Amino acid sequence: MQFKSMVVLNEQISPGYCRIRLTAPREIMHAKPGQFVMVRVFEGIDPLLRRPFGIYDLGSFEPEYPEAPKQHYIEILYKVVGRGTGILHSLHRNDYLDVLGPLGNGFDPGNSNDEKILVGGGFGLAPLYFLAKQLASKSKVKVFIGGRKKEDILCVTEFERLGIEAYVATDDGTLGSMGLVTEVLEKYLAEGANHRTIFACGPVPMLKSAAAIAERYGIPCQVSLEANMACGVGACLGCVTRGSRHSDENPDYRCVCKDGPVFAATEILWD
Amino acid sequence: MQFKSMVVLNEQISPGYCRIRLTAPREIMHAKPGQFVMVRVFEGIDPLLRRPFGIYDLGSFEPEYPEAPKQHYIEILYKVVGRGTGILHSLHRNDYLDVLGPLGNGFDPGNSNDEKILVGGGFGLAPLYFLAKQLASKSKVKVFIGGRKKEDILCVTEFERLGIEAYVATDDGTLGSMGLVTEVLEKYLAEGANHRTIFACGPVPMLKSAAAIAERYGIPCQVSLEANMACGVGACLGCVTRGSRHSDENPDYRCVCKDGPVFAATEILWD
Amino acid sequence: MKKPDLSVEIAGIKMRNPVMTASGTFGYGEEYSSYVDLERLGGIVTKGLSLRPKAGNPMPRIVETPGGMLNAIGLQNVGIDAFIEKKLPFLRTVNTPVIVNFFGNTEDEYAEMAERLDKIPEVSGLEMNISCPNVKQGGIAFGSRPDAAYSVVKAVRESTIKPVIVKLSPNVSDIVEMAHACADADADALSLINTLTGMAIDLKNRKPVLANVTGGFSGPAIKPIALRMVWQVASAVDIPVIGIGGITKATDALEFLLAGATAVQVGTANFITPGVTENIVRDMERYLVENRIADVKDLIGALQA
Amino acid sequence: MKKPDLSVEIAGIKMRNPVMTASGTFGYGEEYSSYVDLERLGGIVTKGLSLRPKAGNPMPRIVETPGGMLNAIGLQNVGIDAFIEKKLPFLRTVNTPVIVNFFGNTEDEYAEMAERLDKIPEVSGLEMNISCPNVKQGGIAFGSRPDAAYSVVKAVRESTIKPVIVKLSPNVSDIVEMAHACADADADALSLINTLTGMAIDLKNRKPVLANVTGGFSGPAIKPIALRMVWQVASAVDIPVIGIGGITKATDALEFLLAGATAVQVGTANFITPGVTENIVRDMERYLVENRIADVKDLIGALQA
Ligand SMILES: Cc1cc2nc3c(=O)[nH]c(=O)nc-3n(C[C@H](O)[C@H](O)[C@H](O)COP(=O)(O)OP(=O)(O)OC[C@H]3O[C@@H](n4cnc5c(N)ncnc54)[C@H](O)[C@@H]3O)c2cc1C
Ligand SMILES: Cc1cc2nc3c(=O)[nH]c(=O)nc-3n(C[C@H](O)[C@H](O)[C@H](O)COP(=O)(O)OP(=O)(O)OC[C@H]3O[C@@H](n4cnc5c(N)ncnc54)[C@H](O)[C@@H]3O)c2cc1C
Ligand SMILES: Cc1cc2nc3c(=O)[nH]c(=O)nc-3n(C[C@H](O)[C@H](O)[C@H](O)COP(=O)(O)O)c2cc1C
Ligand SMILES: Cc1cc2nc3c(=O)[nH]c(=O)nc-3n(C[C@H](O)[C@H](O)[C@H](O)COP(=O)(O)O)c2cc1C
Ligand code: FES
Ligand code: FES
Repeated sequence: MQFKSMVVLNEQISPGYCRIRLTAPREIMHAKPGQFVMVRVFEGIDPLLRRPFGIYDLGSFEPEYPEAPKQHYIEILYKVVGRGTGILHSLHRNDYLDVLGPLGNGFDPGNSNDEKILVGGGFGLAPLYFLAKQLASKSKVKVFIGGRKKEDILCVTEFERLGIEAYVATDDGTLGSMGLVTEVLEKYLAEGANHRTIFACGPVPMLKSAAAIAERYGIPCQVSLEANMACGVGACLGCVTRGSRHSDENPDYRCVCKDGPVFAATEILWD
Repeated sequence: MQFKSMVVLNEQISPGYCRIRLTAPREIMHAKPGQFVMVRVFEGIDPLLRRPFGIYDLGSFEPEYPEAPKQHYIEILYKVVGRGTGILHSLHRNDYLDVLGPLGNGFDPGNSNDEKILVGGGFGLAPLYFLAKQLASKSKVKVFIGGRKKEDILCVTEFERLGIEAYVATDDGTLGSMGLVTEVLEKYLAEGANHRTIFACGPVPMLKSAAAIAERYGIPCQVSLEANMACGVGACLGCVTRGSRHSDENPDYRCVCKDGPVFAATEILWD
Repeated sequence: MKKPDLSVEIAGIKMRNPVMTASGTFGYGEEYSSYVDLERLGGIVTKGLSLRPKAGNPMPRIVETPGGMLNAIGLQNVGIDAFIEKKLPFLRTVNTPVIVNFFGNTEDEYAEMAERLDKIPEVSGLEMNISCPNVKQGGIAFGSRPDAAYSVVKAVRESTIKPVIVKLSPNVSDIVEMAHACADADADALSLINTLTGMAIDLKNRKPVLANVTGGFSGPAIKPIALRMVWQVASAVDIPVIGIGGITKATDALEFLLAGATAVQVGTANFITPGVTENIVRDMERYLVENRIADVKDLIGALQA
Repeated sequence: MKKPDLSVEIAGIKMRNPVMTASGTFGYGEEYSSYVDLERLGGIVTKGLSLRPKAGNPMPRIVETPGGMLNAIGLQNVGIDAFIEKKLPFLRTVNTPVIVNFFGNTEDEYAEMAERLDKIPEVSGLEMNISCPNVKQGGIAFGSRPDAAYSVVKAVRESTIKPVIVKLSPNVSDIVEMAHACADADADALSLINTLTGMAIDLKNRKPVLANVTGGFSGPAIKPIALRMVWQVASAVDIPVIGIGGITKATDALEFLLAGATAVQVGTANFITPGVTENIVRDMERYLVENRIADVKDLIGALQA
């Protein structure tokens, strides 16, 4: 669906990263973790296209007037990288913007007896946190968070509030262990990997190595991908990624917006 | 000059008309009535070009901190007509924008013994008010204000505060006499027209008829014109108007931004 | 005043209003069916089809530019067989003219596509894409040379009795010359403009942003070029013209009508506002009411220039 | 690290950096001298000159479009005599290469202009605007046909020993073909792009906005087309290329260098930020320092495509 939305709060959560809460119609409550929205940050042509963002959280708050209906909202976690996110960052409470979504397929939570292993970096934690909120009650969940420096490590406290243990690694060792979080993941799995499922969202190298580890230990792995998008609904065919059976002779392209953004790691051609 | 400027106040003064006060460097105090500024209302390409606005007022206010230097400002009176003025209207106190100016030639106040007759409509009153402030002390000044309906009649009280009598006419008679203000002007001049100078700024038909009246009574008349502008400094040649000697065989074009915006009525080809 | 008449007719295709979707920006209709009441539109133009399925170009395929975007989709499409089998059943349920956009690599392929499409009753018209700026050895040759355009249009013309709309490329020195060539080959109508050819560069990596290096330039930025070409062509040929390029609102569409277009297609704007075409129809009707214009056809070519 | 080298050379014209002003957007230099330190620029290109003064088109002459603008100035200029008498004295005081942009209605007029300019020591180079109608050839622009371009460039080439830069029109089917024609006629360099032809319509009055109906389209919106053409031309010819079109910041300019341009010209952006050219020079230098690039020339054509 497409809806006009009002900014409820818009705050920095870590240098360069912000969290924005937007009013939304009640239908938004059906959104699944891993789905995303496309936001039009500014009326007019600059920027022209919508910007895709994963859903970080959903909820409802009491309306200002007792008789008014409950107000639902959606939250996005965003990194300020360019013009669109820059404008998003400049929005104040009660400013309006336009949202399209929820879009995409979302994660498949799978068998609740399995241990759910979340692996993410940067704003990739957003959909994983939303997923964790739904899984925490039913399943054992662990989260592995990686980043360049401690500023890039998000949501640790949020996960811990859900009673989820967070393993952290940074390239420069400013938080958690020094190195790649996928190394920490591998150590963890070395102690026993059966009945586990990996859900990964973050930079491609992280996804790639998570996929490789999952394959090595023969456990299922779902990854959430990114691509430049125009429509978000499967109409423009602009957001493709290479499927596992892809070759230059017989190309195999998948729409990230429609067939994804979540794919089984085995569906994707990594190299 | 070009300067970054902060919005001090931005308020509606009549339905569809607003007044905005912008901080400015001290050099702005040398600006002459009839000169204009070109405002960039939004960083980015939408809208792309600057918007020209006549200078309505200048001044200084006490800085917030005693030791800080005096803060100078410029005021613009604007009508919300499209995208640029729409964005201007949406600006809040402490928002920034970018100003180029003062630009153009400005009015020539002339002999202070003459009676100064100001004729204007809509936002055309802006430069006339600035002019009146400088003339009021030295010369006899009268102002003739015309518009479609009473909402289009601006600055009457401001002129009266300067001790200037205002003659008002509206097409629908909702304020002042019903009809064209130039008819009121003509009546006034009929009682004696020598040692008088007309300064006019407003819609072209008003300027044209003011010019005709001035010619009939053989008194000098200065008019301030408008044209679509790109550069405002005489570089693009986009803002021309037809000079009095203009013919299709021997065109005679004048730059409104550089040779004007103020012209002797006799310099201009009307029709 | 009674409701204004928004209906137009192009080469026998009766449309309830002049607002269509542009090829490649609206999928096969179904993609946007939850956002737009397809039966409020004048027509639906499908993604460009070819005889065999086409996988398209490597990624990245799109990039935003000032006021526009570049695309190098590479004419990815399911092919005519899958179209008939998988996409047509849905379109059959929609009471709105369906115009199939198609292309080929050779004249014979164009002709064969036309023959295939000629047999599909649900297809109201054919739109030939003779300009594929982002496909290596694609249709570009057809669209940039009058003789080539003439003969491929002739070939298609002789392969179908359905209305043939030729979609012109703007990447030419003389758009009017191209238009005449297509009209001489008995095209029923012309649609323009297709995308201009553009390029974006990734300074950091010193590489083109698009895997295909260049891409098709569309969106509000190109509107002045589209308006100019539509005006030139509509003033020069006798067959109806469909205006395309940077349309995002009713006033844009009305400007194209004044310039001489009988109808318009909306492309890139669908991505930004899925319901944009319906909004344009609504606002166009309002405009006619407010300006006491009984029939939208009175605006076609009404520009005083 | 020591200051990076920003200097470039075009057909013997030594410039302290690759940033010039584009013809018609910077007057005769003096107009912007209070906003820009002209001696920080790589070069100044004058408004287009003709043998006799030209009054230009009726108004309105300009209109804003999404991300760009249209202009129909009509090549208004003071003529070469007034230029020498009134404008040159100022330019003489500025220690920066002056390139005179000029045009004619016939080949002979082009040649005569070249001869006149050849005698002016302060003129470092000539830029031929060939996007003008050839009155002898039924008004078709010299810049839209290779043969016409070849012979007018040849005529100019034989009339001056000064560097001859030919400014190409983008309104062509094959920009590379045009570039080759000019190179074959011994042009020393090429500059592109000139404006695209566009149109804007005043819906309310049902009239074109511009008195001239159509106008030249410039500004950020056209950058993707300009980048594509510069890349195509620079990859095809051996003479230096000057990149023009939608440049508003240093990163834009650097993208044109990567695409193969030896220098750039900034046009419409001057109107928005009078000091933009100086800012671009400053930011370009910063970019080189931050990225440890000793010589800006290392970026020319460095695109991996
Ligand atoms: C499915 C999906 C989910 C995403 N979720 C989040 C999220 O939760 N939080 C977050 O901060 N970011 C997220 N992103 C990335 C986000 O869309 C980009 O950071 C954002 O579009 C940048 O816009 P900009 O104008 O600030 O940057 P610019 O660089 O100015 O954008 C220029 C163009 O490139 C596109 N673009 C730039 N970076 C990306 C990218 N990484 N992915 C896709 N398009 C890009 C923009 O959409 C725009 O079209 C997601 C992307 C996708 C595809
Ligand atoms: C010398 C001068 C002084 C002016 N002084 C004032 C003033 O004091 N107060 C005020 O409200 N307005 C003034 N104007 C008119 C003002 O510039 C326009 O109303 C404004 O540019 C409209 O911008 P927009 O984006 O809101 O409208 P849009 O219609 O969206 O603008 C579209 C384009 O048309 C141009 N344009 C539209 N109307 C005019 C116009 N009347 N004159 C020139 N260009 C126009 C805009 O600059 C822009 O490039 C003045 C104009 C000039 C030339
Ligand atoms: C992503 C995308 C895909 C397109 N695919 C096609 C196509 O398959 N066939 C075609 O004739 N035109 C295609 N076009 C061109 C559009 O139909 C239209 O001519 C062009 O985008 C200009 O209109 P606009 O500015 O409204 O987008 C495509 C455009 C875009 C943006
Ligand atoms: C107002 C205006 C006047 C111009 N006059 C000329 C001219 O006289 N001769 C010429 O060769 N180009 C002329 N141009 C074209 C510019 O030099 C430049 O090629 C074009 O504007 C594209 O660059 P830009 O997008 O940076 O403006 C003019 C452009 C504008 C906007
Ligand atoms: S973004 Fe358009 S198909 Fe995915
Ligand atoms: S606005 Fe450029 S010359 Fe007047």
